[in-house]
Amino acid sequence: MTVPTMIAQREVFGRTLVELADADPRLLVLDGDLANSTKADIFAEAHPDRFLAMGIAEQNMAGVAAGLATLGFVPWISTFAAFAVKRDLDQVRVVIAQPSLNVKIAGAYSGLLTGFTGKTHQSVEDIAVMRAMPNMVVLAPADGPETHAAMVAAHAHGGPVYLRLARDPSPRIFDDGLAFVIGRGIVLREGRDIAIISTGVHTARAAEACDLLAADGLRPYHLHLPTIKPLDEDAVVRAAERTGAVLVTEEHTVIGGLGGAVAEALGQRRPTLLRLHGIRDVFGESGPNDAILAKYGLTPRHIAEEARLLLGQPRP
Amino acid sequence: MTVPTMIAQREVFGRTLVELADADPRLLVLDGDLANSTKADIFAEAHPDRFLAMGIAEQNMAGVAAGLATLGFVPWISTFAAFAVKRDLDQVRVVIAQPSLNVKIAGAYSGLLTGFTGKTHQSVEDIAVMRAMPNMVVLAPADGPETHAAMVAAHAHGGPVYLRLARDPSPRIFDDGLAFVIGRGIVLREGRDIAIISTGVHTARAAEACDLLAADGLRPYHLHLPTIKPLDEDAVVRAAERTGAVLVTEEHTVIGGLGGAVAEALGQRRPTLLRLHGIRDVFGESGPNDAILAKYGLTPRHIAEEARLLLGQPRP
Amino acid sequence: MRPAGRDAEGRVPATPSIEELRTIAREIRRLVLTSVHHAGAGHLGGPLSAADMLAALYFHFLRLDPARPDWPDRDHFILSKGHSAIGLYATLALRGYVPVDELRTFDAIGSRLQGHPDMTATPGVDMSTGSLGQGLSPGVGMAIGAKLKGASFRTWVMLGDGEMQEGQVWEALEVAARYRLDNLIAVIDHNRLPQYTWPDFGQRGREFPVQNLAGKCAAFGWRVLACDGHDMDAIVRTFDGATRPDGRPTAVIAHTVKGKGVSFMEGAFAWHAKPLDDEALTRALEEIDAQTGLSAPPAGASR
Amino acid sequence: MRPAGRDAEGRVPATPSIEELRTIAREIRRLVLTSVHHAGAGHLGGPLSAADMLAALYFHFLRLDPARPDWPDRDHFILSKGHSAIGLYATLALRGYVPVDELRTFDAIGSRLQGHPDMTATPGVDMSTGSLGQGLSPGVGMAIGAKLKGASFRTWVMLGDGEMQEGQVWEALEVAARYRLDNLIAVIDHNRLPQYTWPDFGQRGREFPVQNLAGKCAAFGWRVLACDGHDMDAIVRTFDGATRPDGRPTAVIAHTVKGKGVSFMEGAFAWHAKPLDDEALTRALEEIDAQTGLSAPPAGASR
Ligand SMILES: Cc1ncc(C[n+]2csc(CCOP(=O)(O)OP(=O)(O)O)c2C)c(N)n1
Ligand SMILES: Cc1ncc(C[n+]2csc(CCOP(=O)(O)OP(=O)(O)O)c2C)c(N)n1
Ligand SMILES: [Mg+2]
Ligand SMILES: [Mg+2]
Repeated sequence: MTVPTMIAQREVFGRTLVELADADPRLLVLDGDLANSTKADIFAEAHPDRFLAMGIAEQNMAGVAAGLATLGFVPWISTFAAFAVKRDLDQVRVVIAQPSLNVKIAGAYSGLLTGFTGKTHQSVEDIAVMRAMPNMVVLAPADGPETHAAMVAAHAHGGPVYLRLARDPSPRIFDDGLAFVIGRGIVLREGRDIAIISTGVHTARAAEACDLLAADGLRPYHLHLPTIKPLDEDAVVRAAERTGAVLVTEEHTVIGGLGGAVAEALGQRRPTLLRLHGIRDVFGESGPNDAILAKYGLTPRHIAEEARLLLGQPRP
Repeated sequence: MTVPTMIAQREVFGRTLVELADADPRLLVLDGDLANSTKADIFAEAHPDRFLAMGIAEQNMAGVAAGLATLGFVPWISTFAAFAVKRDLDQVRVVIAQPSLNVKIAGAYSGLLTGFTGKTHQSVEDIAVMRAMPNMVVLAPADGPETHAAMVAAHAHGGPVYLRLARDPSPRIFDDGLAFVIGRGIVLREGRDIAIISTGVHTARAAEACDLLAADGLRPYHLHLPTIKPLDEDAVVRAAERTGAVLVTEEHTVIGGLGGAVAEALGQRRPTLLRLHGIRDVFGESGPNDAILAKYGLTPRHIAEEARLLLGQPRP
Repeated sequence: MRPAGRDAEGRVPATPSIEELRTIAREIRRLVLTSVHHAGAGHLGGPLSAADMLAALYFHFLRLDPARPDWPDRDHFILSKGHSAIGLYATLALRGYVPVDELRTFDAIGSRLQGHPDMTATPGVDMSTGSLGQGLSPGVGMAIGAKLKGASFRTWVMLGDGEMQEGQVWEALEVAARYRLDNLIAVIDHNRLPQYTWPDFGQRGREFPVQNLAGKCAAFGWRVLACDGHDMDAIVRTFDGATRPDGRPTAVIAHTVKGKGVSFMEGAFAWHAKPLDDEALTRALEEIDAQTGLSAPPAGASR
Repeated sequence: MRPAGRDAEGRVPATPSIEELRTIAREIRRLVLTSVHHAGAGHLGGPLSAADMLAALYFHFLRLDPARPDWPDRDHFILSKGHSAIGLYATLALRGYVPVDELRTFDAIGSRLQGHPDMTATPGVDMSTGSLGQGLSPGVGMAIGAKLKGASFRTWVMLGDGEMQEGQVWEALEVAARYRLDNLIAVIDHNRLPQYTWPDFGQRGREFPVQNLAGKCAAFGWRVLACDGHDMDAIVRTFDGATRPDGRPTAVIAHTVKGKGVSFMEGAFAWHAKPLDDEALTRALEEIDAQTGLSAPPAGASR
């Protein structure tokens, strides 16, 4: 699969479903009437008989997936992250997570950049919610190639996986064919002054922030965590050891998400000065992506500014 | 209201609803067909016209509450915590939390002690989920008197509140008539060796653990946080400053709950060696309370042991 | 030239005439098209199918006062199919809740006119919606609350037919019937298309999002009325019937065409939500204007 | 003395005789009562109302092999009203999935017999349940999966009538009809009581948890059959009809009495779930035994 410099995860999602299905007859896709948004329609065209329309009824969709999984199918649920996580949480808990059934939950349009739809469609707490669920693997790949690799790994994993995806094209970070190991973080940049930890497509913004800091003569360390659960605690501890100050930045509320995971790990293994950057415990709104990132303080410039603030704080 | 030494929060819940309703005609109770379990039936007997049966349909119940709130009523939703949080999360988000409507959500039978019902009914991630929701106040009182006081405060608060309650009688900690200030923690014991932070009825077990430690000549500091959101960060920082080592213990998963909140606060304001104790990212099971607490490691003895382990760790 | 009754700010006051309601509906469609074109985003099929009913509700049936959006005794309205927000905003603007020009802020950052209705942002929006299937339940709450208060207002909820697949709607229908909410009216925009629909693969065919709506609602204990949702006469007659209580909540099943009024959008699921380029806008407006009988578009509408 | 056909381990093999099915149902009731008494917790009303149908399913209708609980071609069964777990466990024990004596571990820590059915714990439990309204959806998944695989097994789902208020059930009914799942059978235990019920206050009266069940299911495109859920002849006849496909999923509405078989529990919502003391157990077993015609309780059953 050749990937252009900017690519939308949803396109890769649709195409990778086809690829996985070509190789594995157990794969089915369940759609919550959003296939032309999520790009599950690419799969629907290629494998009409394995595309199961489930209407606008997310609770039932989760249950149907569970039933299919007991027969040995590997169902992928596809809808917006906001609904995949919150409209069927009790179902995800009781018939997917508790029996640890082999169901993949793909949350499209995560974060704030949801194509002008606004707060009902923005998923600002999905990581916090899914991370708290026993037996759930939580993945948030950074770009197209990593989405592909994460899907391959998710499909090979024998239990429930939540996959957090973004709507709009974002910069390529990785080469095609990268290996994805669930639970392993990736150091994107070595440095000694400050560690920046990020996940999902927001990692591209964090990488840009590192460039800005480097242009100022600083040496940021950048750790990308495409798996939020299970957390790569060793990588987090290493980042803290190298730098003594950790900025976590995410397109997610600052409560309970990647920041929470890092705080829990470091507090227990290596107490380190932290700064948690993300959506400041508010709901979002509609608007163009640039304006939203600017208003909610999530641009590379904002991240760099947070890093400078952290650097200015006295270290304990 | 006189309270015996052991009292069940649900009894106080039922009686306090009556008391609040006597004083405020805006109060209504919505029941998810569990009034004789949650003890909302005490209210149903006293105020039949203000008790709205909603059947076994939690999603609709949340929406009805929102509609009533727009008219100036103050609806209290009553069902098991497992369903109050997870069966209607998208509804809580869209029609309660996003418009910040004046709805109170009482989650009965929280934690693991749910009267032999087992994992579907045990609510091990409700704090993590509700804490991540913007505009939501999250309360978990320790005993009968504090439940009463927390309900008075919750009712007076003009926005959404999640109230986490336990099923079975637990020891009285506070006197009747205590003041409850949303967002304020309570130091139950001063000490210098280690800080123990707890919430909800589990605080009684943490207090017992402190007794065990004190009997060994140790001087634990005990901070009870009946409000998980907004967090009393100052109290948490003080506890850390006093002791240099913080054990958070809760009847909730160790991921994203009170432990997560404390880790986020300390990492940012005063990095301190932490130990997060609670349910170890697993679902529960049925059984008698004693056996469950023993198996899942939540007895006072276990808490004391965790404290000793933390004390044995090298401080950074 | 302004449509009859339009004031200097471009608002249209309430009017009982069928002909004027038709004109207003066409004006709502124009504003939907121009606003979505301007925003470069937004839904089209749903707002266009709902336009006639929104006109009838806001200019004939709802007891309201645009100067007092929070007037407690107003009739309450919930757009449960919240993705049709721009249809509601166009209506609210024409009715005087917000300036018509403000429609040009639709979907913009900081706007009072959010992608989906937000009761904290827009005057006249009685409930936040956008996550489908959620609107009827708050409507049930308002209707129960009205009974508890002895208030005489009615609560109207407009739902999509695709949305009727959401289980929460059936929970709400059940509870509404049990509480005998004869002050609650659900209008179902039965345009036979949801978003991606049930695809045209295999033997299943591209089916309606939901079958036998009338039978289902009746089985749930509701009075069921039906009408052509684009025939203003029929709408007014049927809504009028709906406001005469018979002890039960009432469902009006409005048979509609998704994308109504623009030939290339009608019944085309791809036009559920899609940016509108200049050329498509021009063609669409021409079609609408041909139906209006207006000699020229009102000033500002096609900017 | 053992009931006819009981083997040395206390298990009863499958049997087609109506009279034997009746005996088994009574035995299920005894085991429900003794197990709840022993555990000091558990539900009574629901398991007792379901006992006759569980007997018919597990000893006559379900194609299964207790020695191979995971046999892919077995008929699948989901107890959506999961709080009736002890009724299912008693049945599974009699059928040979777990030792009858193991029922004494019901609700105990570490037991394979959890308070609500747990597919990871109990052999023969095809889906975890306990949160009401969730069981039919996995049943739909199994029935779709069977079609995709070309497998011939049927999927049976037993639901409570109170549970039918959950919206998810109606989502599942809709999707099942659309996929024409004639290999899916829902048995609704229509005992007219949920837990706290709709209270007897004001003018509303203590109403059924759900009205017009048959009409609702039919409106959702299901074939609807009905029977007396305590008349074994009728149950067998009706379930037999349900297994003859007519292109639609089938709902069997079984008219039952909550707490059936124990006079003081029948129709009493307080006995939905309640610990059973020694005296109540003795009275209850006496009543059951009077119906069984057994001269003495089977060994071990009333320990
Ligand atoms: C809970 C939920 N699931 C999915 C969506 C995405 N979505 C928006 S509109 C739509 C189709 C709605 O169809 P219908 O209710 O028939 O509305 P209309 O035809 O009037 O546009 C879908 C699936 C949503 N907004 N909410
Ligand atoms: C989602 C959910 N809400 C509430 C409950 C609590 N609950 C357990 S049993 C019950 C009543 C069930 O009534 P019904 O379905 O009629 O079952 P039956 O009469 O056969 O016992 C309730 C409300 C639950 N288990 N799940
Ligand atoms: Mg439609
Ligand atoms: Mg019942």
